[in-house]
This record gives sequence, C-alpha cells and structure tokens, in this order.
Amino acid sequence: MKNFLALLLTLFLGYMIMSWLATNEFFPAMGDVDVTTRVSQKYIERDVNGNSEEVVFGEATNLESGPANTVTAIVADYRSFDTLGEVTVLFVSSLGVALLLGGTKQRRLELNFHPNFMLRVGSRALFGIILMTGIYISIHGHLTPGGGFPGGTMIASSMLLLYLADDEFRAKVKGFKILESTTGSAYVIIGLLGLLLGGYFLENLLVNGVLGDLFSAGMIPIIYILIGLKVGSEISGVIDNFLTEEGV
Amino acid sequence: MLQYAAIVLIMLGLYGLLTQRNIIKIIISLNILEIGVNLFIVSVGFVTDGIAPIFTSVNNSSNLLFVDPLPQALVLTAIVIGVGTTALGLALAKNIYQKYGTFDINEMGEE
Amino acid sequence: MTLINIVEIVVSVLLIALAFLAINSKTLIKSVMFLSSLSMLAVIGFVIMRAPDVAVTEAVIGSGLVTSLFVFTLLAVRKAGKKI
Amino acid sequence: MEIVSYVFMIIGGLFYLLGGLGVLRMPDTFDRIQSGTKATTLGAFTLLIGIGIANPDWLLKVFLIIVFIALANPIGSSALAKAAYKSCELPKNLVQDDLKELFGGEDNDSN
Repeated sequence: MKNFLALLLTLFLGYMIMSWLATNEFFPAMGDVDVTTRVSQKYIERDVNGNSEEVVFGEATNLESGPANTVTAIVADYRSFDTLGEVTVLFVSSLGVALLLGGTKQRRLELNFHPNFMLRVGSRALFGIILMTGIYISIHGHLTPGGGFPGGTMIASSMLLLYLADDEFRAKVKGFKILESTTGSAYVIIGLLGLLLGGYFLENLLVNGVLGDLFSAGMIPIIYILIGLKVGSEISGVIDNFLTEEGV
Repeated sequence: MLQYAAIVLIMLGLYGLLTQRNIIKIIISLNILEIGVNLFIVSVGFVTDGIAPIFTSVNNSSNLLFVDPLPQALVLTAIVIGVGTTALGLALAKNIYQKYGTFDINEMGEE
Repeated sequence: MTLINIVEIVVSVLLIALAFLAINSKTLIKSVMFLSSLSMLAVIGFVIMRAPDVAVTEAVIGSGLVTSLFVFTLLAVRKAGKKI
Repeated sequence: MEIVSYVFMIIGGLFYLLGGLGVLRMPDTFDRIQSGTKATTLGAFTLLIGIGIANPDWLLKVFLIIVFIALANPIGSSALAKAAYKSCELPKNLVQDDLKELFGGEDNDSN
C-alpha cells in the first residue's frame, strides 16, 4: 500500500514536470537557449572598457578577470564568495565525520590483504604519478578543464592508494589538519586583503596579464591552488577516519 | 532526450527514498537523485552546436558560440557538496549499525 | 539522426536501467557497483553537453571516491559479524 | 603517415575486441582476468601510439599515458586476482597453489 502510494506520487510529479518540459512553459527547449540574452554573455566578453571588443586568445590584455576557462572565472572570481561557503560546508562535514568515527584509542582497519612485493613497489611509483597529476590539474585550473576540486580529490586518491597497498602506512592526521586550517585561513586572508586595499571582499588585486599564459589571471591560480590543497587534505582526513576503528 | 532521462532519474531517486528501508539504499537513492538534478541543470545551459566555454588556441575568439558556463559552475560546487553529505551519512550509518546491529530502519525500535 | 543523437539515446536508456538496478538489487555491494557505473555514464552525458569541467569532477569524485567510501563502510560493518 | 597511424589504431581496436571476446568466452575468473588484461594492455599501447603518430604534438603526453597504463594495469589485475582467490572457488585442475600457506588454507570470509 505504502509502495503503491509512493509510486503514484512520483508518477504524478514526473508527469507534471514532463508536461511542462514538453510545452516549453518554463524552460526553452534543450539546445535552443539564447546565451546572448543571459548574464553569462557578460562573463564571456570580459573586456574592461565595456565596448564589446572581441576577446582573442593569446593577445587580449587588460581584462576584467583573466582566465581562459570561463567556468573558473565564475567559480573563483565572480562567485568566489559562494565557493568560500561551499568549502566551509565541506569543512563542517569532515569535522562531523571525525566526531562520529574518531575515538580515543584508534587503530588501522584490518583489511587482511597481504600486499606482495610488486604491489607495494608499483603503488609507490603510481602514487607519485597520481599526485603530480593532481597538482598539475590544480595549477592549470585557469587554462584547462579541471581545477581545485578534482585536483584536490586526485591528491586524496593517491593517499587512498597508499593506504590500500601498504600495510604499515598511516597518514599523519595532524599534518592534514594543520594544512587544511592554514589554507582555509589563507583564503579568508586574501579576501580580507581585497577588502582592505581594493574595496570589496576577494577583489582581484594582481595584474591580469595576457589571456592564455600560465602566469595570468591575477589571484585566480593562487586561490585555486589553495582550494585544491584544502579539499585534498580534508578528503584525506575523511578517508583516514573511515579506515580506522576503535580498539587497541 | 537526456533531459527526460534526468527527470526519470529524479523520479527513481525519489521513489527509492520513499520506499527503501535500508539506510545504505537510502543514501544510494539520494546519490541517484543528485546525479539526475546535476544532469538537468547542465542541460538547461546547453546550446546546439555550441562549444565548451574555454578559450584555447583553436577556439580563440569570443565571437564563437559558447554554451552557458553559469550552470556548469553551479554543478561543479554541487558535486563536491554531495561528497560531504554522503560521507556524513555513511558515518552516521556506521554508528547506527554499531548501536543497533542492523541497517533496517523498521527493526531498530524493537530491541 | 546523427551519430551524437544515437549515443545520446543509448546513454539515456542505460542511465535509467542502471538507476533501476541500483535501487532494486538484492545485495548492497551490487547496488554500490551499479551506482559507480551510473556516475561513469553520467560523465558521458556531461561530455555530450559540452561541460568538461563537470565531467572531470564527476569522474574523479562520483565514481572513484564515493564508491570507495561506500565499500569501506560495508567492509567495516561486515567485520562486525552478522550478515547484512 | 596518416595511413600508418590508422593502421596502428585499427590493430589496437582489434586487440580490444579480442579482449572482450576472451572475457565472454573464458570459463573461470582467472582466465578472464588474464585475457582482459593482456589483450587490452597491448591494445591500449597500439591505439595510443597511433594517436601519437597522427598528432606529433601529443607524443610526450601519449608516452606518459603509456607509462601509467604499463604500471597500473598489472597491479590492478594482480589485486583483482588475489581478491578472486579469496572469494571465488578455485578451478578444479589447479597445478600449483602458492597462496595457500599465506591464507592458512581455509576459506576466508569474502571480503
């Protein structure tokens, strides 16, 4: 009976949403969006003088916000305050995991895996490659797809690989906590610096440079590297908490 | 077509949330709902024959037709928040198992 | 009917089928594996809709990290004794 | 030059096809692991070399990906084989069993 009611409710909701979609009442049909009438067009034409000149890769200077990847411009510059709140949500959830799973006497979860020689040595080589890929993606966040969030998660996955491949490995949780709090406060301090010197929170203080260079886009690479380190250390702490249990 | 698939994913996730009794299954349903919502929000900004909103040496001028970058930025943060909520839910589920010895929410009150 | 339309239809049908399987499987570990492949297919959906940033993030987080967290929870619980 | 790269790519695709066929046709887990790993490793190498010949700018990246696959694929398959040893039943015509003393010979629980 309960299942039948739930099925009826979901079918009713789905029918309503699909009929709205079919008549294009609230949304334009998929693919027919006119981007030029939306606010996103302003983000794409980031000319500082506002006279709608063409932005050209490798030549355009004096931009309002410099990254070649427009999504990065929104995440780390125009809506950076949003991102600060989101990083705070991640911090609170990792704190909650540590409170729920951490006890006083902890030991590593016994996986009964017995890694052999090849696994141990090969995983150390792979650890380096994955860590470098994560750092590369974090640093090039303003030029290529990716950025701080996937880069930080890749750093955490390399820690996870070492956990699984090595019986003796145990992460330095205190080091993670220190790194996390340092990068988090550095993010806020950069924002306050913008408030002090410029006029609003998280203002882009540095020179933007040429569109497409590695050293361009002002503060955005610095902020994204900080986000990457913070996300990486937080998720490594979460993985460490999941792989420990109470006991002697 | 992908838009309708996203709506069906949202419906399936909602149905799972309403009917499942296992806590892990409930968290899995929540994840399915989240994937559906993310697909739908990205599909709102899609333009036919558009290109990804990144300036490269190939697509090098702002006169080209880009897809809308704003929904993508919103979904990027939503995915990371989803990891946080999933980790918190799983930690709660582990603690519940240690206390009651079961994942089934109907059997919990009987002990 | 271009090639990209056919890929889109195949991805949509597989997404729905995998979501159904993930909710209705008997054992929990199978559900977790179906969820992992569901998010891997969602990555193809994001690539079709020209969102490479979201695709990279979903590939790393959705099908790598979340799956490992689920598996670790199931491992720690299964050691405690009873069958799930 | 283009034709050489296409030939390499087609050879790689054929190796992938053989790997998939082996996974379908082989009788037990260990045979499936060996067909699914060896054939696809060689297929990935040939495919990537073909791509590198077609675009000489990407040759360094392709080389890095080959190094990564050469390290990751054997390690992953050996971990899979060990998990299968612990959870599946062994084939009947087994000649040598080196892992018996490590796991004590008895059936461990399947995790």
